[in-house]
Amino acid sequence: MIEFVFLVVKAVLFLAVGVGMVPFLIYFERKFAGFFQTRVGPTYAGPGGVLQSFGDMAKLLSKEDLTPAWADGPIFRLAPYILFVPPFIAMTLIPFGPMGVDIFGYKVDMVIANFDAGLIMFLALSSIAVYGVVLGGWSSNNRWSLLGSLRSGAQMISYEIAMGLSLVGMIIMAGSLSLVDIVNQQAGNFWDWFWLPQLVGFTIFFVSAIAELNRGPFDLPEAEQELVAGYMTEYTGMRWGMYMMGEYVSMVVVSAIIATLYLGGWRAPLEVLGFIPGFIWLIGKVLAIIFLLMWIRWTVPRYRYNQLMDIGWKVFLPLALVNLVATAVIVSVI
Amino acid sequence: MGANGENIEIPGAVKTVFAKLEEEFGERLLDSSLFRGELTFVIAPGDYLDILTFCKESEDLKFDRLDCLMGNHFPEREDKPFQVLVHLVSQPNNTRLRLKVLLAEGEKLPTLSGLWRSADWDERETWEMYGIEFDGHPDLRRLLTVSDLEGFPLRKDFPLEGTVGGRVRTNLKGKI
Amino acid sequence: MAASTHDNPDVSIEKPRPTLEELKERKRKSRQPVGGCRETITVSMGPQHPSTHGVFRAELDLDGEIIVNARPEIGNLHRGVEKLAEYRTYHQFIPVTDRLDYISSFAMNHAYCEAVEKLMGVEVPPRARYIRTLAHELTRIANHLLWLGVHVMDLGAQTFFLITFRDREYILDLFEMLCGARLTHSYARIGGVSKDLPEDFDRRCREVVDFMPKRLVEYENLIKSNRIFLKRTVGVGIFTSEDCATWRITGPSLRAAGVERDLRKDEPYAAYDEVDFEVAVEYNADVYDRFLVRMKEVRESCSIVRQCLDKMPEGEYLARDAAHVLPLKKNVMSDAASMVQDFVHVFHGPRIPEGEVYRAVEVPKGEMGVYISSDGGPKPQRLHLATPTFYHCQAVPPLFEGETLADSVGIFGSVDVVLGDSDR
Amino acid sequence: MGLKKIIEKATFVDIIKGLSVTGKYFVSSKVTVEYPKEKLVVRPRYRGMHALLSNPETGEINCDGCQLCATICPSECIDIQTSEGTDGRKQVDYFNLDLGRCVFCGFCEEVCPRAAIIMTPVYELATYDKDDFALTKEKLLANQDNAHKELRGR
Repeated sequence: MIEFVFLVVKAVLFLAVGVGMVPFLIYFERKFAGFFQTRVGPTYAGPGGVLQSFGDMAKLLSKEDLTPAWADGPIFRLAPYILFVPPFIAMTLIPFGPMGVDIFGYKVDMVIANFDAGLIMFLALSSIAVYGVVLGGWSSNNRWSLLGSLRSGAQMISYEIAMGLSLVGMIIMAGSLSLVDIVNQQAGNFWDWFWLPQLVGFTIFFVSAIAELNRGPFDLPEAEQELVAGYMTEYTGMRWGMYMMGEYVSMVVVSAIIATLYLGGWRAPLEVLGFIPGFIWLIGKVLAIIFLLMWIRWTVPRYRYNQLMDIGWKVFLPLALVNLVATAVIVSVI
Repeated sequence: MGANGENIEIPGAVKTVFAKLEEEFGERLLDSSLFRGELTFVIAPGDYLDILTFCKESEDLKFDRLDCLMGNHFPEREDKPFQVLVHLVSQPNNTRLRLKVLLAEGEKLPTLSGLWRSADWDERETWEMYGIEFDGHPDLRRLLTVSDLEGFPLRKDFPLEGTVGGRVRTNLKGKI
Repeated sequence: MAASTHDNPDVSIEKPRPTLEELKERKRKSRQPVGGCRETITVSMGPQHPSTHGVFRAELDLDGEIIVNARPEIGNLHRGVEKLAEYRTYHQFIPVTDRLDYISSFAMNHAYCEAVEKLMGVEVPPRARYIRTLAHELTRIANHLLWLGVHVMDLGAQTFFLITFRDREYILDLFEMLCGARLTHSYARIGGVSKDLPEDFDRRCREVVDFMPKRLVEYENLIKSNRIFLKRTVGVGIFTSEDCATWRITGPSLRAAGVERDLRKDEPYAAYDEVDFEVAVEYNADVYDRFLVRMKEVRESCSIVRQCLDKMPEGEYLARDAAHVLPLKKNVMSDAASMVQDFVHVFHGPRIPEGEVYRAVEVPKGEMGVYISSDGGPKPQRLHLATPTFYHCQAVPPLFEGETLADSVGIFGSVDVVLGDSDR
Repeated sequence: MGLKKIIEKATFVDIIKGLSVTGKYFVSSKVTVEYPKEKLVVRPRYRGMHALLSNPETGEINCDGCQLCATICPSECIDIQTSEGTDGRKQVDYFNLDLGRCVFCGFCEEVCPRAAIIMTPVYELATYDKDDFALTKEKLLANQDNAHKELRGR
């Protein structure tokens, strides 16, 4: 019974952190975008403009919810949820502290769901989110949206294989698919984490993760200058807001996964700093990765969709295979 | 510089162009003039395509670019109120040439879009503004004005106020 | 090159000069074949599309993302400028030219005034010629900065737009000092310019043209060797010199195709034959080379501005030509003849010989031709503006065919269009 | 592709170079002017809203009603009506400037033989009411307080 209570508490806390982070992430995105462009970003709503996203959200909620006349109604309405929900499920997989922590005399695992196949679960969930984009674009009955969703499909098949393969090297080293075990394998200082031995895999995964998030330089499905707003062209009000929020929630999740797989998860970068609770380190790492993602987005131009496919198939896939073979050989020799 | 008066001597390049065209067409060039260093020939509608083809393809002239083509309207000239002007540029020789064709109402000219592709829109504009038709033009539609406009706006007799073709034109001074 | 000290040495990309045949071959290879019977979808790009630079509209037939056919449409911004000109005196038409290419409105003023001066035979005093050269080059810098930002934003880098906008602001500030307006300058007058250089302009202007090349190095660090930028631009949108001639593509796009044609050199006006500068030429005729040409031109412009400031002669900034030019205000106040001149010019207009002239000027976007036909009256009998963007928009089908939708945006941006210019 | 290029590509030199530029901007001082809170001072020649000048001692309007500005105006936005005054001199009864039509070219200021109409640095012209665009003689006279102290004619 008490385990269930803790589970509910953990889940609620996670949901609150996940959803609660989104307005601030949007705020940071806008603020940082301003800073990168020598502007000041939003300043009016609240101190330093911190309430800007809440104002935007109130505006989105009060806007008319339009469904285009020839759109495929049910799918059109469903599609944002397909994008919005999977990241929350994936969030349950992320360990944010050691197992069996003593809280009020009870042993509590600092993870919501300790799946043995957590990594596969994450990959599966991240693939589902693509349907949100594809169906949303297709059901809008708008040609720009259709092109956006087609691009999204083309993008997915080109990076997902390389992304999956790049993880295999890391899995060989960790010897497990469970995220909890993977973090446990990375005990020690920051040079003991997997990013160093798996530098190639880490790079491929990081770049693929940007593509997964539809962020610059891989924001092809919503490329504003080319496709108006891509798959989101016909969406209004909060449905559009759901796409927007879904994007930021997946940003948190993917960053957390990157931190967990390659950057030691909740572990401190130096063992002497271990007295600081794990979830603080995790949030710190997540924020650092998100900052890097924003930095990249506001710096580089966008790839063309066939160039992304070229990168996926002609560069990343061979590299990931070489990485996999090399890791396998080295691990079996040592 | 601003003043290119008649006192400036005629540049050699212009002389060459003049001599070459005189030699080739002679009598068919109805009139020629030189104002501010700009060479102008008046030609007949029948010779229009011949002379322009020669200008483009001649090795000496090499007028490889049509700088602009436009119409003009002189309502006071009874017999041939319309006029089409063609400005040619030779990029290799750095010379310019202006050719003028006088036209009567309803008289047609052959299209130049086979020689220079850029003539396409110029001719469309000339047609929509003056009603001068170009034979063989691939797509003679209105370009700048609305498609249901009636009349040819740059003709001198086009009314500035009133209703033409369902479109109301009023003098808005003091009303907005 | 005069300003080559600010060139960024480590990002130069060595490229051999291709011949015309090689370029044609490259162009053929870089594009997908568009012939044959295929199923296409038609999308309407514009007039409210984010990257059509105004109200340009193109109907695109797409096979997947390959553009099979493009049908451009302009005219959404048509204001009947040529008709307006026939009902305004020569002087009154100057503010209308501002509204043609509103990004570089001084260049438009200048082109028009050069044509009118040629028609009237007005001698422009040397100081006015230098001020015009200076202002024209400042306009060119501002225009190219805006182009650069918009072009790179079309390719997806949004930061760039704001950075170039920030630097363009310094030029606008200079124009505000110069003539009191930031965008629609109306600065050139028939026979000179409307106002003399203000005090402190020299220092401020030197500051701007001195730091501009440093900013260019920053831009180049951002994108010039960026792999994504290179992938999106090198070998994309090849338009050979032959194509340029037949479609009347002029300006930087023509020079990127290896044609060394620049009216500032070929038909010098203002003080361009007295300053020292090089014509920026590149040879690969693709989007990347158009970018390189413009970067070079900005550097050259900075150098020209500096030379103009150094050589700035003393004297009048408006011709003393009672028959054609409005008098100076200080003379109107003090001199009866000037006051009569003022009244005559306003109520009757200048005295014009009968005749017709065509004057082409190298404005930032290409070659702008102004044709004026006069019947001796105070108003033009006919005025035609052969604006560069008109022809750039016309060349959309050959530029787009066989390219992808994603690249079409970049290619359309790379030839530099502004719809006020094309629709007139 | 040479080895150098491969190394450059693998180490993301080009991207890092770009990131360093934006990174520098991130920490550098910002150029934004937060408009309603702080306002830039416009240059002395700025062509903003018009003003009619009057003689500071007598309060008499400088304008003669010579119609030069109304004639030169390319957008025909000035309307002047004059009549014979009680002292037998020309007097300006009505001077109306339609700001909604004005293109701020400054020609009126340029041709005025008496420096009566000038342009001031007032640029905040947005309004909810179109009637505010009709500048009457009174409004134009009142606006002369905003004019630059030193009038810079051409």
